[in-house]
Amino acid sequence: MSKLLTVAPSPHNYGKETIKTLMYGVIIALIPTLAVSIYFFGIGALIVTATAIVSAMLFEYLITKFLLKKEPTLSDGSAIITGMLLAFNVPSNLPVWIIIIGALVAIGIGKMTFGGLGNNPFNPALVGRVFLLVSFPVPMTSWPTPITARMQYLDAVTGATPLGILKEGVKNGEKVSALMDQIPSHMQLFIGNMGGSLGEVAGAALVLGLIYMLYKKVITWHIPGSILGTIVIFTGILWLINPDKYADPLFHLLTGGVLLGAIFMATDYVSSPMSVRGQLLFGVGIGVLTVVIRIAGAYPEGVSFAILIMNAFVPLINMYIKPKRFGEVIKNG
Amino acid sequence: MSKLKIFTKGFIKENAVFALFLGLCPTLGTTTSAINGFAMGLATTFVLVMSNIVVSMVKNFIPDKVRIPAFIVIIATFVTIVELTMQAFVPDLFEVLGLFIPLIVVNCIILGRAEAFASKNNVLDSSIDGLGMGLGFAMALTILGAIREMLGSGAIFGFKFITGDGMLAFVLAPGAFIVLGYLIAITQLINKGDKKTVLEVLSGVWKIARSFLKFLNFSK
Amino acid sequence: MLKTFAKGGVHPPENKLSAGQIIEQLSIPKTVTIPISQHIGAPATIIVNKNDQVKTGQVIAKSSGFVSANIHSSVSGKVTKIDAIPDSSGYRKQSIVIQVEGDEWDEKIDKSTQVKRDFNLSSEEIIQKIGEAGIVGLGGATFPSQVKLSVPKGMKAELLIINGVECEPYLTSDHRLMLEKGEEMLVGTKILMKALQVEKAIVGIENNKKDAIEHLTKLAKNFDGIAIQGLKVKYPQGGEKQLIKALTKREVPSGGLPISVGTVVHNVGTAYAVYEAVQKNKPLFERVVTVTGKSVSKPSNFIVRIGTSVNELIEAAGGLPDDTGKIISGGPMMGKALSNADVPVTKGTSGILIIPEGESRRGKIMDCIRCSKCVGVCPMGLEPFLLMSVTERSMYDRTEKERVMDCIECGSCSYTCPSFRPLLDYIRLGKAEVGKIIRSRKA
Amino acid sequence: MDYVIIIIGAIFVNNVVLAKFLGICPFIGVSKKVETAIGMTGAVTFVMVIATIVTYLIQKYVLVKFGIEYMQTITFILVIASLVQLVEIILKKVSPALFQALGIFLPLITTNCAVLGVAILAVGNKYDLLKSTVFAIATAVGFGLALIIFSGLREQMDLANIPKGMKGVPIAFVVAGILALAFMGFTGLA
Amino acid sequence: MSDIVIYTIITVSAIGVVAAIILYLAAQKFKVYEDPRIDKVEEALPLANCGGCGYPGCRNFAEECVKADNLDLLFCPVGGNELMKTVAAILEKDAVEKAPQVAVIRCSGSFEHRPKINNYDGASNCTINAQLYSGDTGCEYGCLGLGECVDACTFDAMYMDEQTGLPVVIEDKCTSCGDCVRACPKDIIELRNKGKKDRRIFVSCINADKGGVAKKNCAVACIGCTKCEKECKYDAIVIENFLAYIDFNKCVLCRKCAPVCPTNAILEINFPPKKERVPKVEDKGVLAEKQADENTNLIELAKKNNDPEAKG
Amino acid sequence: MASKTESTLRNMVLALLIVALVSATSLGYIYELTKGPIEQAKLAKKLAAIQQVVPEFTNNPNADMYKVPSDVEGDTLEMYPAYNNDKLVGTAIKTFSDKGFSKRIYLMVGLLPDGSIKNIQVLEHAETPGLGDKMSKTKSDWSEQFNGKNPTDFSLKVTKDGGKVNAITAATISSRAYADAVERAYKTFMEHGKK
Amino acid sequence: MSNNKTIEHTGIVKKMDNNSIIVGIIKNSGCASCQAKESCNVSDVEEKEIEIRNFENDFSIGEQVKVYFSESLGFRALFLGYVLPFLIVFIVLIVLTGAGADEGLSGLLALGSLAPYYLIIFIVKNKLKKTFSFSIKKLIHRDLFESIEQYN
Ligand SMILES: Cc1cc2nc3c(=O)[nH]c(=O)nc-3n(C[C@H](O)[C@H](O)[C@H](O)COP(=O)(O)O)c2cc1C
Ligand SMILES: Cc1cc2nc3c(=O)[nH]c(=O)nc-3n(C[C@H](O)[C@H](O)[C@H](O)COP(=O)(O)O)c2cc1C
Ligand SMILES: Cc1cc2nc3c(=O)[nH]c(=O)nc-3n(C[C@H](O)[C@H](O)[C@H](O)COP(=O)(O)O)c2cc1C
Ligand SMILES: Cc1cc2nc3c(=O)[nH]c(=O)nc-3n(C[C@H](O)[C@H](O)[C@H](O)CO)c2cc1C
Ligand code: SF4
Ligand code: SF4
Ligand code: SF4
Ligand code: SF4
Ligand code: FES
Repeated sequence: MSKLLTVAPSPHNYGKETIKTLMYGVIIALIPTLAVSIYFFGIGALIVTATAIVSAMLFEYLITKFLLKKEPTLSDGSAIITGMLLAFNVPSNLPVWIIIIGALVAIGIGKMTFGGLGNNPFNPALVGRVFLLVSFPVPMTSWPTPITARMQYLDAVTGATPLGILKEGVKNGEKVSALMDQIPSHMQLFIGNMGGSLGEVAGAALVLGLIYMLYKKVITWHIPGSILGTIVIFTGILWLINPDKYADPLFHLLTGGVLLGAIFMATDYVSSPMSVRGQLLFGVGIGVLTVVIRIAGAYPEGVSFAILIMNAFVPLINMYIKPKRFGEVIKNG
Repeated sequence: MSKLKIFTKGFIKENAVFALFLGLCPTLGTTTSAINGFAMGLATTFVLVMSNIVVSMVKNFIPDKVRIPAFIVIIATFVTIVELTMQAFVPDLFEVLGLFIPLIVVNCIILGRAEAFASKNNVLDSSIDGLGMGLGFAMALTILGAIREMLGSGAIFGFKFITGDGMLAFVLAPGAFIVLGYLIAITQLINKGDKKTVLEVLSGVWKIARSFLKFLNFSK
Repeated sequence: MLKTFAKGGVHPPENKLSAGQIIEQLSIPKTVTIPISQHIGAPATIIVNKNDQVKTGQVIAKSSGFVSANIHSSVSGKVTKIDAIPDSSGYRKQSIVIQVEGDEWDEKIDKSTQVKRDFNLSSEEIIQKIGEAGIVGLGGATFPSQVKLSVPKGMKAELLIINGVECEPYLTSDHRLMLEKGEEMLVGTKILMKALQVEKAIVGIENNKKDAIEHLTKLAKNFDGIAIQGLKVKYPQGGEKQLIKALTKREVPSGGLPISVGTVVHNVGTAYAVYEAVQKNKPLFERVVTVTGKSVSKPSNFIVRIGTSVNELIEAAGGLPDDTGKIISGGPMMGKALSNADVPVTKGTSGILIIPEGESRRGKIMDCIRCSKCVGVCPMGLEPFLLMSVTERSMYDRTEKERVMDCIECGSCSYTCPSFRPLLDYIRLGKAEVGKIIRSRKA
Repeated sequence: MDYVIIIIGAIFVNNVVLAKFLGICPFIGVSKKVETAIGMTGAVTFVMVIATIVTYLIQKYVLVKFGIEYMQTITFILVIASLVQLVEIILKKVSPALFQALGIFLPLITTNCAVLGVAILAVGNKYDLLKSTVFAIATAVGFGLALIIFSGLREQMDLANIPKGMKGVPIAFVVAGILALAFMGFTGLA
Repeated sequence: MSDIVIYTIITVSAIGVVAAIILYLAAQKFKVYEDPRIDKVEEALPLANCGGCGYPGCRNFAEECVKADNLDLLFCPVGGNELMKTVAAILEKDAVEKAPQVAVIRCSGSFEHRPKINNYDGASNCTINAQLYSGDTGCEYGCLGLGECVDACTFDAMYMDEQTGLPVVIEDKCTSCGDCVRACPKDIIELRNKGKKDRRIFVSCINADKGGVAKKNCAVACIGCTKCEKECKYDAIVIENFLAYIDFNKCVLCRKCAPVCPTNAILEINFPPKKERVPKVEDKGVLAEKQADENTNLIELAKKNNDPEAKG
Repeated sequence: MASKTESTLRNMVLALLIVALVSATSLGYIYELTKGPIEQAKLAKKLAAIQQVVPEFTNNPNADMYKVPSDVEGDTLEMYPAYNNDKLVGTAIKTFSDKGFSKRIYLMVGLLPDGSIKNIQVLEHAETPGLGDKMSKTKSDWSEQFNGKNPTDFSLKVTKDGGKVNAITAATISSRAYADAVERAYKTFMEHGKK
Repeated sequence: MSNNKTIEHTGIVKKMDNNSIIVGIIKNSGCASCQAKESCNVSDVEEKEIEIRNFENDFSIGEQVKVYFSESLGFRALFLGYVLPFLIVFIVLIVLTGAGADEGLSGLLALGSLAPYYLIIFIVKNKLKKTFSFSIKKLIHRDLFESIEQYN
């Protein structure tokens, strides 16, 4: 025999899914959202997304090469997702240098400090996003108005987000029904015609992405399902109790980053629990925290924080909520 | 151990903050700016030196078994002196450092150092040790403060070098933890004597920065 | 209505290339090499000497303990060598080499092909006959069958399960056996039922073998108490715990045996071997082996004498393809890769699979991305990623606590991992180390 | 309502560890295992409550009465240091078995910044006795919450491929930083 | 004296004394008497906490040293004899002298001498490989080359030589802690006396196959020809299972055996070269030192090997 | 260490007593020494703030301080009248607001006798650095917009709420609180404070 | 959710008699070899002795063993040692202040309520002794290495 046989422990059969196929699956699922946000926010969306992706990839490459001295891991696509999601979580008029700082924090602190893909306990894009939010509150909370601001970048016309209007209004004692007049209709919200981070507005496109990822088995329904379910139930109860003070559940679903967070950010494998029951609990936690922060906190929107906080609970969830073991029920019996 | 060695070991090898991980509360709590960190460091140094001196002076008269309470009293006395003096002469600073001044007492370092060093050595060694440890502590706090101030408000020792704000996160709690984390990583590398790795890391950072700048130029 | 087990499992491409190939008798080779340890348990004790003349079916090594099995000569001829010869693992194992001279069978064996349905033996007699015939589980574990049939005191078997699942991709030997020797197999099942003193038996067959299900359903009408049950295609349904779960909804408790839920599982091949042993006095010296692979020119199913070199099987199936990367004894999920093809077929060899170069290497191993896919597919509800990483760090206490010993080594986790982590490799290491710890604790 | 604000404030918004920087040493030092962290939380709660009550009484009935508030530091530290020891002595006397069980379960805690800090803060906030106690409890719970989350994270990171230089304490601080960042989401709750 | 001062004195004294009594009681109750010598011994120890001494950490070893009646059974391989002498001096006990040891690799089957007969494609871990099968060469006994020993060494005293595929011990760094010995599933590594002037002779092979088989699979295998056994005047060499073993306690380093070995399986380390001899298998220990000095890259390589990340 | 004191109970109590006595005595005296300076420092700070916000005066406003109950129950405002040669030139009012982002903020508001604002100083606040803390003069000149305005025509509400105060960007809450404190000072002064 | 979680410590057998073994626990956590151990007042640096009453194997003095203690028992100890007394103090405090008692008095009484509590503990001392029992196992090779790792 001229060629040598290969010997390895079983199994000798490998599935077709690889990190790459999964990551590119997510990227494909994100494309409709990108398209919609470019439609609404124009060049701003384009510049911000491109900057975020390029700088995230660049930092990942440089850090793996010069600091970790590992083989570059760029091709797996995870840095692209981090860049894209970071961009989707900021307003479309954010100056380039702030985005670069965000990407550096996301990749440098949020991901590579822990050893790169698979080792970070927190969602890198959110680490970057929240860091920016805390560090640069002014630019991070001025939201370009959709369509109007299409051809503008730094000088974009800004307005408030629906959640911002709601929070401010309720604080001043106005009724929700009155405030709703200042806010586009639910249908408009679903399409994405509202102020907000460039990727979070496009509800319809996000749902499309969800369907794609579920179909491709990139993710399962448990995390998004439990988050959205919890938010609907929680806000629904509040709404039934006092519709003057609390907005309806659909409003809460469609505004802010709930859909983006539930579909793309909470589902990040690395920072979410392993067992199905754990994932459900994780989702419930995110849902509850989101609503609590929205209703009672200083920030009008709480999804990012909720996900990060629940990321911190993931090890505990993994430790105490194990998958149901085969043969466990009749132990000793 | 030579006097010099006693003095210098507190700076890197046995730096209270970076190597021993002690006295972390004031380290994080008071370093919103270089000057605050420095002041806190000095206050601590004062208490450290004075209490070391006194402790090593009286150690022979204190029965072993009441050593700890006696030391606590001595240290707390000096802390109170610092408190009163600061209130009288630098009230603004006192307000900023606030709660952390009384906490000097607990600062694990002092108790620890008093136990570990002063009770065993002569007065001179003890005071040198206290000075070394204290200044090492002050150095750590100043460095941390300077970095946080630089990143957080674009200033150093109060001199602003950028217009506008810096990255607020560094002034707030998260930045304190993160910066300290990286500083400890660097000290650990140095302490392991792995000079090459340190150089590698630094040159790695430099290379990253350079490539990045190059990239920016290129993209322009 | 298709049943299946509840949790986990994967569905690799089935590739049952040789499903339509009738079982052929492979010609008797010139020499055979018969290892004395072809089963789980103590190796058998050699009872022949060099230069002895032996007949086909003659005992050449005797069971050496409770968990052990007789070994019979698979050919007639002269013992030329008794020595340690490398087996498929490369390690040397005691084996008996026999030079073939003719094919003279032991007198007691009934060589007729007539199906003999009636038997009139007591449970003990059956078990003894099975023991003498050296029958071991042919489903892969090669556990001496008479041990499984001797139900421990205080326990009672209620149900016999015949495992016709053949969930491994590529393999078709059980499938063909059910089609071609269905009646004999069912008689064997009846014998096993008698041995276990149970009234009921279920033959579980995956739905990708519809012809076998139909065929056996028809035949089973003539056999009281035997039911045929179709199952949804899902690997590792053939694992006995999964099969029991699928058929009875009972879960074998962690650390327990099937008998603790009142069942005993036997492979269809075993049932057939039992038929031959009891009705025809024919010990286990040949078995059905599938030779297959995408680039194999003639995927086939052969009846092969134990001890035949794998090389000869491959030749008979059209020779070794040029692009061979791996030769596997068994299926792609649980089989063993051979370091060379000059090793004998043993009682446990259910198939020879040839994998082309292009498919024989794993992908580049990356860090675990915690995608939890391995957790999702593990039929035992374990967390393979965790088992691997604690084993990697030699935290065996933790490995034990995470119930590494429950792993059935099905390989679903390694199969599914997008990071190509060698999960099962490490889990096996963990099992071995934890096993040692448990043993030393008992000692 | 006051109590709710005190509780939420001390647990989430102004978490002792993540926002107030108190008790960092045990936070970094005793957070390697979740079980220990849980135990630590129980013990800290007890110590903090007892210490707060005692220091409150001393502040009100001794220091203020005699006009020597400036002696706060020295008296508090002495009281707290001896109190913790006293509890241990009593425990050892009344039930050696219980003492042993606790000993193997937990490292002994003596004073740390958090205990003294809470005592001083409670006085500084001009709370009455009950509020001080509630404040102490909430602070301890906040401490425990941070500690338990953190120990979970650290246990998980023991199984990750953290780069060499960052292993151990450095990565712990980075995690604490991100945790603090996440906790900023609670800003404004109370 | 003003009131304030008086109040101060009274309160502080009162609280102070009460506290002192409590703390005193506490100290009395809790303080297990710790022999100050424990600290002293500990200070002298390398504090590597490697466990080579058989105790979980250096401190425990120190305690044990203080407790034990004599130091016969206690030995810190890292610090070696010198350290044990220091410890003995601190404790005023006698130290037993132990010959310094070093780890040696008893396999010379480099890629060149021992061809591969298949490719291993499993996890990069020697034990896993050994569990699966005998390895990717014909020799059932030889080194698998996956570096588990290198990973096990806490002193960075080993690296994998990429040219030969065998681990190399860096003599100066090796502390004879034995971690590698325990790690190797094939029992290839042995701790041997360092020998006078660090010179030593050993059979770098553990192949117990018959000569022909062994030779077929590896050019430098010991074939059990008994030539060395006959050559040795000191009965230091025994042959069992076609394999020679040199007892380092009996060997006097006369070097007679090495030249007679037909397969060059006997390695001589740190001897001055004999001129008349044909060049042998490169002496690994020496090679290691040479390379360690000249070419730090190798050390880096070893480090990389040590790094779980780098290996994936 | 030959002469180490032994650990007998008598020695111990004695040693501690001595340590405690020495420490207490010295602290007592140091306290006495620093007491004066501490109070002076506090006073100086207050006076400095007053000086900043009212026109030049000749009296001692601290001594002339009087308290006026505010609209918040139980809380009073301190009024420091500034007289220049017995003529009231302005009043510094220590006022507060609870509407801030975190904790109560204290301002020293200087009102001229007609109620128009002379100048304002922040005494105490705990607003977020970089956001709310821009209200203090050292951080930005945002607060200049109040100087010289008379609340009768300068509505002390942020523009968002229909007033005239331009809020600090992204810190409307702090701005509101600031305005609220100023308004409290103004109202109290107009209703009860004039003297 | 594994319900058989245990806390383990490595120790050395110090004393033995017919029905009990005293094991010295090698320092908690990593303290023994920590460079800051002397300066540290957080974790104890003292040796603990533990009495074990149920055991099967033979042990000899000086032998390294592993002491096991079930986690749930640990939590029970925690409850009795710290949580319950804290609750008592807190409840007494609430009741007394609620009843309008003077702060000083209620504070003192709340603290004082610990006295009867400890008295009760003292009375049920022997019962506790039975509850909080440790089990002991021989230290096997691998465990040894694992405990070393804990220190690194
Ligand atoms: C993952 C896994 C898959 C298996 N697949 C099959 C199979 O497809 N067919 C089969 O007969 N036995 C299979 N087995 C073996 C069975 O578990 C069981 O050992 C066998 O059916 C018992 O019968 P025997 O003793 O007659 O071999 C499998 C085992 C495992 C662990
Ligand atoms: C130590 C041992 C004892 C066993 N004892 C019995 C037994 O008493 N009864 C039984 O039915 N099977 C017994 N088995 C067989 C197993 O249940 C199982 O059928 C065998 O390991 C093959 O199953 P598999 O192919 O699914 O792995 C035993 C197995 C082992 C390893
Ligand atoms: C961490 C954090 C700190 C903040 N600090 C302040 C502050 O000090 N003052 C303030 O007015 N708003 C502060 N805010 C912002 C408010 O929550 C609120 O968003 C803002 O005041 C209203 O927005 P606007 O001023 O842009 O209308 C803070 C927000 C966060 C998240
Ligand atoms: C379903 C899915 C969701 C992801 N979501 C995120 C995300 O929210 N943020 C991010 O930085 N990376 C995300 N990634 C990419 C990658 O997992 C992430 O960068 C890792 O956390 C890096 O270790 C996602 C990947 C997948 C497959
Ligand atoms: S852990 Fe074991 S049982 Fe689970 S999937 Fe992996 S190999 Fe199969
Ligand atoms: S399938 Fe692989 S990558 Fe995913 S969790 Fe399991 S081991 Fe990790
Ligand atoms: S080479 Fe082996 S014996 Fe030497 S230090 Fe390394 S592990 Fe220890
Ligand atoms: S010597 Fe042993 S452990 Fe080291 S690489 Fe070779 S086989 Fe592996
Ligand atoms: S300095 Fe605060 S706990 Fe140590």
